[in-house]
Amino acid sequence: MHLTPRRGTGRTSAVTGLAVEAEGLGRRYGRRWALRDVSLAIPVGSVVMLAGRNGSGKSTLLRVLATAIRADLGTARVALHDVRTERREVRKRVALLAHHSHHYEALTPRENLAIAASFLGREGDRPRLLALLGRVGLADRADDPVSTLSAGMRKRLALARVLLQDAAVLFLDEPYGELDPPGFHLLDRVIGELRAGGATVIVATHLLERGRALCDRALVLEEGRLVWSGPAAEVPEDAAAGGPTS
Amino acid sequence: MRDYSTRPYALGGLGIALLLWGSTWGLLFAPREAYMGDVQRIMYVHVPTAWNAMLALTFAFACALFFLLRGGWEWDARLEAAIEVGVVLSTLLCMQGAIWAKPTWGVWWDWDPRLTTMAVLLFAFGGILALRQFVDDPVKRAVWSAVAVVIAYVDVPIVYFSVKWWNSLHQMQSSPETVSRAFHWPLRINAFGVLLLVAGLIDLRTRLAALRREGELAAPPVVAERATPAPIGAAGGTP
Amino acid sequence: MSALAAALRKDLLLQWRTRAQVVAIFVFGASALLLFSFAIGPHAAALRQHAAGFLWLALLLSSTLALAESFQSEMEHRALEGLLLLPADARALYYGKAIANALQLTLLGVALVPVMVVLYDAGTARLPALLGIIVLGSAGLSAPGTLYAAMTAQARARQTLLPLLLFPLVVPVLLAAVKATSLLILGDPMGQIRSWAVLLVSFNAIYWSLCGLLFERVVED
Amino acid sequence: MTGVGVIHGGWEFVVAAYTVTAVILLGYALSVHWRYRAERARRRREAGREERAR
Repeated sequence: MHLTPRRGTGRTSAVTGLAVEAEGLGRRYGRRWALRDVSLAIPVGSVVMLAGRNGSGKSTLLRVLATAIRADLGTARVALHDVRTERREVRKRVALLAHHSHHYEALTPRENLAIAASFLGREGDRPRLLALLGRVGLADRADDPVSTLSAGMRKRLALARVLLQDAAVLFLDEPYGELDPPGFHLLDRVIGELRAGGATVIVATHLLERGRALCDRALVLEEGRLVWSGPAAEVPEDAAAGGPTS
Repeated sequence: MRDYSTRPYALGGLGIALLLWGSTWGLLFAPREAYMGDVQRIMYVHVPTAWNAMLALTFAFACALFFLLRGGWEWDARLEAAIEVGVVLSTLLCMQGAIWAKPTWGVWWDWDPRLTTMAVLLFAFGGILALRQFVDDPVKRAVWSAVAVVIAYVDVPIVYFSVKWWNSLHQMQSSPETVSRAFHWPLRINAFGVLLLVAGLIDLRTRLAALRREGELAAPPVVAERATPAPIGAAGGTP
Repeated sequence: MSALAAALRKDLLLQWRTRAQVVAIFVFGASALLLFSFAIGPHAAALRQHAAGFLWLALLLSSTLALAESFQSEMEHRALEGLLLLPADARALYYGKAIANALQLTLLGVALVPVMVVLYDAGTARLPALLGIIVLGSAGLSAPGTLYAAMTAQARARQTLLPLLLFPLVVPVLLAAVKATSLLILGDPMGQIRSWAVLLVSFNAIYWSLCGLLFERVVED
Repeated sequence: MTGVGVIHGGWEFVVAAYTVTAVILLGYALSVHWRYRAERARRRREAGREERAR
């Protein structure tokens, strides 16, 4: 099922051609700076791997760009809108797949998606919800409470919720975590389709092999600083040493 | 970091001097009140405490509004100081109120609307002090305590009227301020005394809060430390 | 407005799905009523005299459990953050949750009335007025309570922090609701109930608007 | 209406009120002073440690 065209800035109308631009981003947690002076520019339509050891600031960077948390220093514009002053506009064009899967345990996958759809102003999409759940492999569990789902299935529900938002820019934080091998292939297909649909995708992951294959550019974070950027195929092996079985 | 801050100590010292002067005047030289006798002399310290307790909490409300509308860590430091001093003064006020009520009404607490309102404020702002202990993120702690102060302060008139109506059946309101001209001077001197002392306390406590904030928050990263290569745009330096 | 409808539908669905918790909170309230009577002793006159006070104390204590519970599900998997990022308007989320909490507290209050009538022999013929007071009192607890529940759900020692912040604030609601309810039970010769109802309405007017304004600052980072 | 007519004595209540006032105001002032000096000393030690670390 091909994704409907992007909402918000299509890939043609962007003046500067940049989906994400940041200058001197900083975020601290008490005495520790999780992000130090990060600057980057990501053109529309590119698929970028964000690599780095645990605690290098990958999640913090994605959450700042997705306006989930504030930046203590620096500025950033996502989908042509400022993350500090135009949060609502950014959020209309952005989707975040986070560690926490943003759902209600007591409700069922169908109800969770229906709630998200109702806030997105797309009430009448019931068949689309079921199709979306089928696409991520949750069709048979659509009406069981999410509390009975395994971690992998919750990740699939979170993925369905991200796809529902039909965003121009997607931030996927460790999307492969908790997924089983079929889940890996599902995610590869989804990212491929997003690329084909003209979306900009930033994937934070430890799986360098997969990242080289899927992404065209790569950024490497170390202790909150951007230490390398360039074509994904050349990402240095030690940059994000190892990680879970790829 | 200023090494030695004289202003708060000067304010405090002057305040204490005024308080001593006003209190000795009120205790030894002021005439005895016709009905109340000597017990009325408690007014020279009770009324100034009441005025300044309300003033401190009003200052906390102002700091909360400034922080919410304009931001700036200095307002959070002043907010913390004003809340703490307000709570201390409210505690003192309730104690004085009880000591005043015993000889006058035979009970320790006479549900006077003003005093009862201050007791409710004591617990409300005391709760906000507890809130500040249990929130670790400095920004969240600052925003939430500012929000809580605004909510608690807006409640003051409502609490006053509800207690006034609730209590109006029992007895005509005893207004401690029925003070004739001759008694005004010690009252006014003490009022300024407590005011200056409170100003000094808030000033010093603000510096303490500012220092703690400094210790809690890491300084911005020094740009020079940036590791090479400089993080160029992912697309190889296009605009 | 549609965001408010969506938020309210979400909260009512959540409450329906976790209705076992509401029943448990009702049992807690009823047992509190029982304990109050043990504290006073079996003197019917005294119990009847203080019945209104016990009803509202039981409802106040139960409200902290219900309010804390209402944000447990929002914080569990950062569901609230998920909605804010859609984006969903924070004010709509607040009013949806506050209305749902007010309905739940009203339900609790109405369910506790028969227990009060039985234990304290304290009934009233003016049931519509009693329902009105219960609705106004529940709304008065829910407006600031929902905001403080959102705040304390993200802090440590949340069980103690919510009542610590809420109880001093809702003194006027407690005073007015208890007075109005006892006037209904023990008779209202001078017709004072109107003034207490006015006080409850003004408390609600102030806090339903003020907390709506401040909610976004509490949930946004 | 002043309750029980003219109140005789009552000096012990006046003394109690003034001592409570003095104790709390001065006690709090001292506590702020001590906490402030302690914090300043701690900050100075930390600044020193950071200096040595760099």
